[in-house]
Amino acid sequence: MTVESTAARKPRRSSGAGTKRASAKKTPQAPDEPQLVQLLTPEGERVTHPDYEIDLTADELRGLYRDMVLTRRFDAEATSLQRQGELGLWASLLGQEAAQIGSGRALRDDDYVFPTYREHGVAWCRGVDPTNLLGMFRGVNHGGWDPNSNNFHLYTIVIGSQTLHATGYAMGVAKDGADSAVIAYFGDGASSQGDVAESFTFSAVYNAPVVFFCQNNQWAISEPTEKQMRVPLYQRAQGFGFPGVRVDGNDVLACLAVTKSALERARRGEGPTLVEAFTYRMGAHTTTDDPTRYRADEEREAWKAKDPILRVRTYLENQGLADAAFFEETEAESEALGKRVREAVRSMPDPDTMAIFENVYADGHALVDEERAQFAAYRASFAEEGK
Amino acid sequence: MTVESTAARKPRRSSGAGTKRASAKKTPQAPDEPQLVQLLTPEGERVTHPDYEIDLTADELRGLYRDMVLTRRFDAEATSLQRQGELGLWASLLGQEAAQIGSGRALRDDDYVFPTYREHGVAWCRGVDPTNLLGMFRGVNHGGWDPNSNNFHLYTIVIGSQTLHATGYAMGVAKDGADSAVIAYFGDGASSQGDVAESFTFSAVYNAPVVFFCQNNQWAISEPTEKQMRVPLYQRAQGFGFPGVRVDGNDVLACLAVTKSALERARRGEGPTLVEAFTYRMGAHTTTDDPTRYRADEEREAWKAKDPILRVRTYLENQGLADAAFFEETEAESEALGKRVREAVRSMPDPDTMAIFENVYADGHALVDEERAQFAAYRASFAEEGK
Amino acid sequence: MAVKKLPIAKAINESLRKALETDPKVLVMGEDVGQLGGVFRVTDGLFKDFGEGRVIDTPLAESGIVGTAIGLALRGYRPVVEIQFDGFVFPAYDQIVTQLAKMHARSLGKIKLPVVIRIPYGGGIGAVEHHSESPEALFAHVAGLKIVSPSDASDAYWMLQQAIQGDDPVIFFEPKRRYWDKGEVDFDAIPAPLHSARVERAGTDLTLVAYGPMVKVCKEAAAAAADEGKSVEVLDLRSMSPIDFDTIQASVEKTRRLVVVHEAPVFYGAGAEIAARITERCFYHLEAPVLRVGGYHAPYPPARLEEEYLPGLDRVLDAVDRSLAY
Amino acid sequence: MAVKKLPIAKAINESLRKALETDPKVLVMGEDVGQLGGVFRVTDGLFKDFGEGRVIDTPLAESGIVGTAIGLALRGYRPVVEIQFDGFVFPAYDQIVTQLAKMHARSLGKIKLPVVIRIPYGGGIGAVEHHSESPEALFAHVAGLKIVSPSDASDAYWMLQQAIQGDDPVIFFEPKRRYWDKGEVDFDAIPAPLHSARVERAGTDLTLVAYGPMVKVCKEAAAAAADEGKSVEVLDLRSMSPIDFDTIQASVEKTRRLVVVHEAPVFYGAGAEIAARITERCFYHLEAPVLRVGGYHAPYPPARLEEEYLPGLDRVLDAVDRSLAY
Ligand SMILES: Cc1ncc(C[n+]2csc(CCOP(=O)(O)OP(=O)(O)O)c2C)c(N)n1
Ligand SMILES: Cc1ncc(C[n+]2csc(CCOP(=O)(O)OP(=O)(O)O)c2C)c(N)n1
Ligand SMILES: [Mg+2]
Ligand SMILES: [Mg+2]
Repeated sequence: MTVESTAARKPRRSSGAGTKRASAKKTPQAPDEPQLVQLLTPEGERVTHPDYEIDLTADELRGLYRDMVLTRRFDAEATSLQRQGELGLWASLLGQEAAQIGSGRALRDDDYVFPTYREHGVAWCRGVDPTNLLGMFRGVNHGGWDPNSNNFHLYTIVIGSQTLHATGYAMGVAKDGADSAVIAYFGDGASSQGDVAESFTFSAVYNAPVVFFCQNNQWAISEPTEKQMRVPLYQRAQGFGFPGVRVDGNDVLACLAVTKSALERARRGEGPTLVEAFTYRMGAHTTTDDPTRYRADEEREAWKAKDPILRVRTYLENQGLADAAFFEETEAESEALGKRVREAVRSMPDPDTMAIFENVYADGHALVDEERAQFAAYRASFAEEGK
Repeated sequence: MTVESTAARKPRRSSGAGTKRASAKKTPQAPDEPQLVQLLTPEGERVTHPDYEIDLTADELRGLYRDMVLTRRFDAEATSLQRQGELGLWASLLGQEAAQIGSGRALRDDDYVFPTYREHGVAWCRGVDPTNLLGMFRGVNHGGWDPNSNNFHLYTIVIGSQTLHATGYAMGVAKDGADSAVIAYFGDGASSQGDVAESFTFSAVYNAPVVFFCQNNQWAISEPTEKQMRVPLYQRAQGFGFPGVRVDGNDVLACLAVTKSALERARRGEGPTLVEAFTYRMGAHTTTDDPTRYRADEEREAWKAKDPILRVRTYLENQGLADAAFFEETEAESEALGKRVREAVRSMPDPDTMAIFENVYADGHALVDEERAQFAAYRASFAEEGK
Repeated sequence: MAVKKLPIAKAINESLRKALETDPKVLVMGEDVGQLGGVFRVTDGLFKDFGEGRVIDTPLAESGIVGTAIGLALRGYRPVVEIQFDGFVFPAYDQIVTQLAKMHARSLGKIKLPVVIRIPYGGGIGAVEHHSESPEALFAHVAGLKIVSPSDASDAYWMLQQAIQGDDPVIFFEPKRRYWDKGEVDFDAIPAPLHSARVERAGTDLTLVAYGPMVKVCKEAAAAAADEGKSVEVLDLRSMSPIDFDTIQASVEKTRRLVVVHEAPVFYGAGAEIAARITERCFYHLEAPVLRVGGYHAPYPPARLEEEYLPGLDRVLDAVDRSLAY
Repeated sequence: MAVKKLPIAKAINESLRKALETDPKVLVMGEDVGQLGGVFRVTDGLFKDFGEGRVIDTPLAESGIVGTAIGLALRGYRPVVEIQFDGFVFPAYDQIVTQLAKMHARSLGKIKLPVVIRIPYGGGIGAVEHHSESPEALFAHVAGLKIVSPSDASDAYWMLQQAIQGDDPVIFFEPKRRYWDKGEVDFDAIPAPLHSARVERAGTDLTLVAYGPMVKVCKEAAAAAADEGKSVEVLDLRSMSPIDFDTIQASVEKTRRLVVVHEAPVFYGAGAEIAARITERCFYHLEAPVLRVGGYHAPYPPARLEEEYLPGLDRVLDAVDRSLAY
């Protein structure tokens, strides 16, 4: 079963909008209609695609595998740290490793990333220390890293907003005459937000070098994609004047190839591309969510068979590109990562109380100064009483 | 020259987005790509279109002509009343008569209209007394008619907002099991607003019986359509899962036929349609605008040759469907309308001052009551002083 | 039915159920309000019992939610909209302040828009950014809207009934950290007018005014003050627009001292309006300036700092002491 | 250059020109700001002289304008955004209050967003709906933003220079009905701090505080009062966030009476914040409650009623008399 055939959760309109319903193998494609791009099947079989080819060394392939394994391990650790009360909340990326590592590894250092709140795998690719991601979920800050150190913007919680920031940033890149590109992540639910449509308009009009990377994980909390759209999302792009492509989001090779191609298009000054990575949120929306209230186990099981990591492992093994030692090493490395993260979180200090008043303004504000002083005096009065 | 060929103000991308650049006669059309629908050429020649046919009696044809002439006359009167200081502002529809009368006459009484601030011709079709439209431009009210008397909502000034109201209303129509339809007017500039995209999403997801009627008059104040979009607007619809069609907005027959077809589609429960009426704003944006600052006279002249009224007159004359008496009568009628409007405006009373405090709430609000009383007392104190 | 003890969230659920049962024009709409029953389970069971025609899971777009609710109201429906969290109402701000608030006036009274917008608001639940804000002043400044917030289960039930029955748009702020606090709801009661304040505890030395989540804190503060021999009167404001100034005035004429408490930032907050107007009304009665306790002029801090940021018992008592010291 | 007499609109134009000349990172963006030079011609000539790379006509989408300005600022640019009219800022409200205002704090100071949002505001020009509003309180309540409004040409020039040079987001409210009022601009001056209030006219009996378009009305009122032997001090607030309470306090300690005047609705307006805080600071000095003169709790009325709606000379003098009568 292809990824696409599962996608058709309900019958779509058969009008000129041109949706396709079943396996690409069965339905002849209209010439201008993008296929679901796949380069590695769920069974670990390497297939080709006329528009998206990629030639990776064994090292690179193992690298992608390692990235995904470590990201999953980190994510699992965070989920368990939340259960232990060390984090207030966690938004798991389970199931979306290929979409994130594939797109993340397509980036150059000088490219810039605008994530949502779930791009832990992309953060990993950018070299953001995973423990830094945990600050906001623990409640010690609202964003614990310097965006400019790794060209990885802070997580954005208000849905869709970051797509406009990415577009503006990309407009600036073009103004500077740089050949960097920008990537904006968002979800299937986010596609309904006016801001996302406005970012499509601005990026099209200014021909901004930005890639819109939608992880369609089938759910926006409890709402399936039918509540957000009537036809597959990638098709939205062409109505704004730029190409859209749907890629198997559980196929790290395809995600890498498609994103790379879109980034290169941006660098060449040809403007934005929408990439829809067709994937699945294997876990709950966040640790406070209970998906049993709204979705069937069978759906999850069907997607389990398309696991993004397993297929790469099968491929590496079948092709003899990695030996047992490599898998053991990766396993050990991932255990070490888990341990490091656990320890780092447990020893993460609470912020200083006076931080409430810090960084509200860059150049200061009289009222903040006044309130800071009053608050300090108020706290000092308790300290005195306590004496 | 077709309408379409003029439209291509700058070279478009030739990618899969599928724009067409020149006359439909020259370029073979892809099967699923809507043509610019035209049924009456600028020269008054009746042509056919496979998807949109319409069979009108001589009476009906003369009626459309009369509607356009009277609407234009009313509009001219309003412009001159503004110059005389009787109105604070006027937004002229000059050049857009066919788009408005064609779409307006496609409606049934039980359909509901959500206009922008320029739909004077549609208001005319709905039976709204034209003098009622002038209240807000004179500054005596913000909307001088009862929307439910003619199923014609108040003018909406904040760009794009009304498309969501129309969508919600249409959702209600569907809930009621009625077979009415709803039409939302908006401009080319408005297409950039997030609200418009959200109305596309909501109407698609709920399959709401709404027609989105965009008058692409080429300009949003001083900004040409290239500042709002990269490919023709009608193409946007298919990315949201419903059809879009571009119609010659200066062809009243085509506008009527295309709108009727879209309304019927809505009634049949097939959901929304986007109609892009390709037309031109012959006048200034409003009476405060000075288009010489941003556009060339030649452009306006080229569009003058495509006048929506003239082509119908030519057709009526050539086909012998109307005699001199009819044209004289219409002329006289339009003079009478001008006179009536002039007199009505000049004798339009200023609102009572206390109206400031009226209708702020339906069920009242203590503060409004308090401020009303204080204000009344304050004014009374002057009256006393005056004694 | 008569009287039942319910958590606030359940009282709201019952009130929505009652409204859906009573009036076929009432709709419940928002993100995740259907199948899931809302992220706080406030709409739990309604989708099952009333179906997707009445309890509507919407696309993820707040402007679209409020804008289509306006359209539905124009068609004769009475939508009760849920905004998932306080910090997510702003994409809908334009539709709320320029359309929802003003359409009745714009139409010279021809159009009524009985839309209720429910917003779980305030902090104290250890959440990430945007999930703990108190934006009520940003709505109360706008004519055409009515702004209310219940503090207990009975008010949650009845005030929502009244809000839905009224013909004006109402922003209904729900104190999310009190969702699980239980209280008695008398389903046969005749409720007080929606926009009246209520004396929660009588006192003679000073008046505390609060609403929503801070009413509980103020009652605790009054109890603590009583132990020290100070008689503090506590008013539950209940409505931030309109404000029942008469009830506050009557109290202050008696106690001669007023402290206003809210979670929202003090600067340009509800406390400012109350202070200004009560000072005008009670100029010769006040023995001390009206003091305000509330949020600082800073974004709502990360969860580990919220206990220090939120006005708690000590900060309220500190203000009481400062006022009494005049 | 030295000193020139200019209308406010032209002073802003010169200030933008200067900023574009001085700093290559400064951008001007908004609807119709390019070719047309803005609907008020405030950006006249800039497109011609600096080109479309610096003076950017944007799509018709306010959230998009502010959202992309934030992105440009993240890339190191300093966008000066125009919102065409006060009533059209609300589609951008979410980007302003949740992103622009909070990103500096969210990033623990790593990110700076030097974005200036220019908004022609207020009434008095006989316009249709949404073109005459005064929404400043809706922004001043939000931490992370700075809110200012000049009342004359010199301030228009210099305050905009300062706003652009600062590293915080600033909402720059321009008194549109005063755009054509001329005043001297000294291009070599050393301007007062951006957030300081200024004594416009000294007096001893009562203090009038106003900003933007109402400063002129208050100065006229003070002159009229002087004819009746009342010595009224007029302060131009200039900044609504932060507010220079020290200067107001100093004045009120002298005059013992305060009236605050603005076009915006009184309810939850800037006057409330000033009244509350000054009453706290000057409790024993005030001989009368702080009085407020401003808009009513009603949508801005149609043009033919605006003269009655807007606070004018008579209403200001009425408040002066009421205050003095205490
Ligand atoms: C403006 C806004 N509205 C609502 C929310 C609450 N919320 C958080 S995540 C989410 C669903 C997002 O779905 P999607 O875009 O598909 O991303 P995913 O979580 O599946 O990665 C919602 C409704 C929010 N964060 N912002
Ligand atoms: C939200 C908003 N922003 C800006 C404006 C100011 N404005 C009024 S009309 C207009 C241009 C509208 O262009 P278009 O949608 O093409 O309609 P047209 O006027 O051409 O009929 C603008 C920018 C507004 N009314 N609302
Ligand atoms: Mg999703
Ligand atoms: Mg237009």
